[in-house]
Amino acid sequence: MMLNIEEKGAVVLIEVKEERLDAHNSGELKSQMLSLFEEGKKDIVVALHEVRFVDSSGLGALVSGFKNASARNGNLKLCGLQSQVKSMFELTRLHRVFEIFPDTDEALASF
Amino acid sequence: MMLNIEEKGAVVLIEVKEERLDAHNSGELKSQMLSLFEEGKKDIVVALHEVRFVDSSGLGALVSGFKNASARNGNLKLCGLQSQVKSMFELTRLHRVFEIFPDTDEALASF
Amino acid sequence: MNEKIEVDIKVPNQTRYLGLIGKIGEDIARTLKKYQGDREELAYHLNLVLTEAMANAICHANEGDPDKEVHVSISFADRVLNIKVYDQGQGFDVNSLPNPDFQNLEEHGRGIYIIRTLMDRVTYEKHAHGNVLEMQKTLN
Amino acid sequence: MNEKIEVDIKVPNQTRYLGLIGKIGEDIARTLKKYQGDREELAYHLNLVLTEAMANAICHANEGDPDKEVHVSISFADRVLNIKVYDQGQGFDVNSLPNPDFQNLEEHGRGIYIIRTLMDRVTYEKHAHGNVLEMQKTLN
Ligand SMILES: Nc1ncnc2c1ncn2[C@@H]1O[C@H](COP(=O)(O)OP(=O)(O)O)[C@@H](O)[C@H]1O
Ligand SMILES: Nc1ncnc2c1ncn2[C@@H]1O[C@H](COP(=O)(O)OP(=O)(O)O)[C@@H](O)[C@H]1O
Repeated sequence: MMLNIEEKGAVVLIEVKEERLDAHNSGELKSQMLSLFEEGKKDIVVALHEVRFVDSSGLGALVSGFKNASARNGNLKLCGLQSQVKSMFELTRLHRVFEIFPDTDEALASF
Repeated sequence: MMLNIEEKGAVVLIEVKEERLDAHNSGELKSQMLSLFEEGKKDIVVALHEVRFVDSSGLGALVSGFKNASARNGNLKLCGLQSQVKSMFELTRLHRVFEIFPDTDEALASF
Repeated sequence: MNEKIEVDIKVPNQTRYLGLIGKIGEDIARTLKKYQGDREELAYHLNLVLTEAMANAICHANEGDPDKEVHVSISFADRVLNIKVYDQGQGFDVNSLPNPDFQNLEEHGRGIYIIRTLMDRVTYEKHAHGNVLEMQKTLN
Repeated sequence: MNEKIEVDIKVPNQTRYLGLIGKIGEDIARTLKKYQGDREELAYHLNLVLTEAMANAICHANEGDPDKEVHVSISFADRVLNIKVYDQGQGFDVNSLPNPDFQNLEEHGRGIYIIRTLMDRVTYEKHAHGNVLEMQKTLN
């Protein structure tokens, strides 16, 4: 799976460089986030600009990251959702859970 | 079929606004060119920038236009071929027949 | 005239092939004649229900055994789209699944809910060497 | 492990569906494991041979009758890709077709030449209610 992981001060930016975030690769995103938490990170921005398609297991990986961040008094925020990806969050009511920003900069600045 | 047809002085520019030029739509391109010839036009540039795929019947339509233009002492030139489309002309040796330009402006200026 | 399309697909029991099946669903959505709705939305939805159903077959039924096979059939006739996903597992009771718990954040359990929300009719039944999840939707 | 894929497609006998069949060929090319060559080139080539063979079935064999059906099967096993396109026509002798005349510009007659150039083995034979064009290629 293609991920760009970069520290932006105390926040970690994860850019998902895949067209699909699905049961084939979501496990990898989840375990990447787990190792960041183990390293002591607690604030994450996941940038989804290139993601055209998310399934329920992709959402599950993001939920996993969100719960882990919250448990550490951190946060996981999202940015760059294409409109159909955004609809997935609405369909599963997860748009009420995540803070969602249009751009990476806004998401990073919000911490 | 989506075609932009525009007169550029004595030359007619046909922009093919389709991803595929195949047996489904090549007949339409051919008959559009035929009506231009009937109106007295003889010099045509076909711009293929948006065309990702051409089959043998798409090539056939262009050959038809080329032959009609030549018969009227005119010419049919091409521009904007994506690399895989260009390979189709090489495979069928039609790259020796058509004058092929990278850009529309160069193709138009060559008349 | 009645538009009839049938696509029958067999691939190894691996998540690697989810994208292929999903794309074929999208290609069908973009090809159908006279669909009144938003084609790109339909393309996403077919991609999604195919991906969800096939991921379930791989992960819950065929338990990741890479030598098993997943069989998916997509048919369209009389404006009804019918998708069947066959698995070789023990089966489960689709009707006793609760809706996802929207209050407590769970990582799993949204797949069948999504399928039910997007399709008109969903059944899961025994079949020759396993089970078949069948999903129908009328497309006007 | 042996990668096995089978896709079987039936669509109305109309050129409108050429794009669907071609795209499915592209999707398969992009999915195959461990292909050493240029995947995007392979995608174009599969799209092309499928389009050429199916256009021939529609235009020469089924003669544009929109109520007929075209049947295409694509299978991949032991690294051999096998494509079959069934028609319901009178048939023709694929082996007596001349190569295109590269000196005299013809509008037609490049389809089978293209298929032959891109595939390893091409046969055309009688089959139940018509004929089948079969094309094979080893993909390493
Ligand atoms: N094909 C199947 N075979 C066996 N059990 C299944 C199958 N599909 C779904 N299930 C069961 O239904 C549950 C809910 O499935 P789903 O809503 O897709 O969520 P998830 O797959 O994330 O758990 C699964 O956890 C599994 O127990
Ligand atoms: N499925 C088919 N049934 C009958 N005749 C066919 C079939 N496919 C090809 N042919 C014959 O072979 C000829 C050459 O086909 P092809 O090389 O594809 O060029 P084109 O289709 O442009 O004529 C066709 O003109 C036709 O006479």
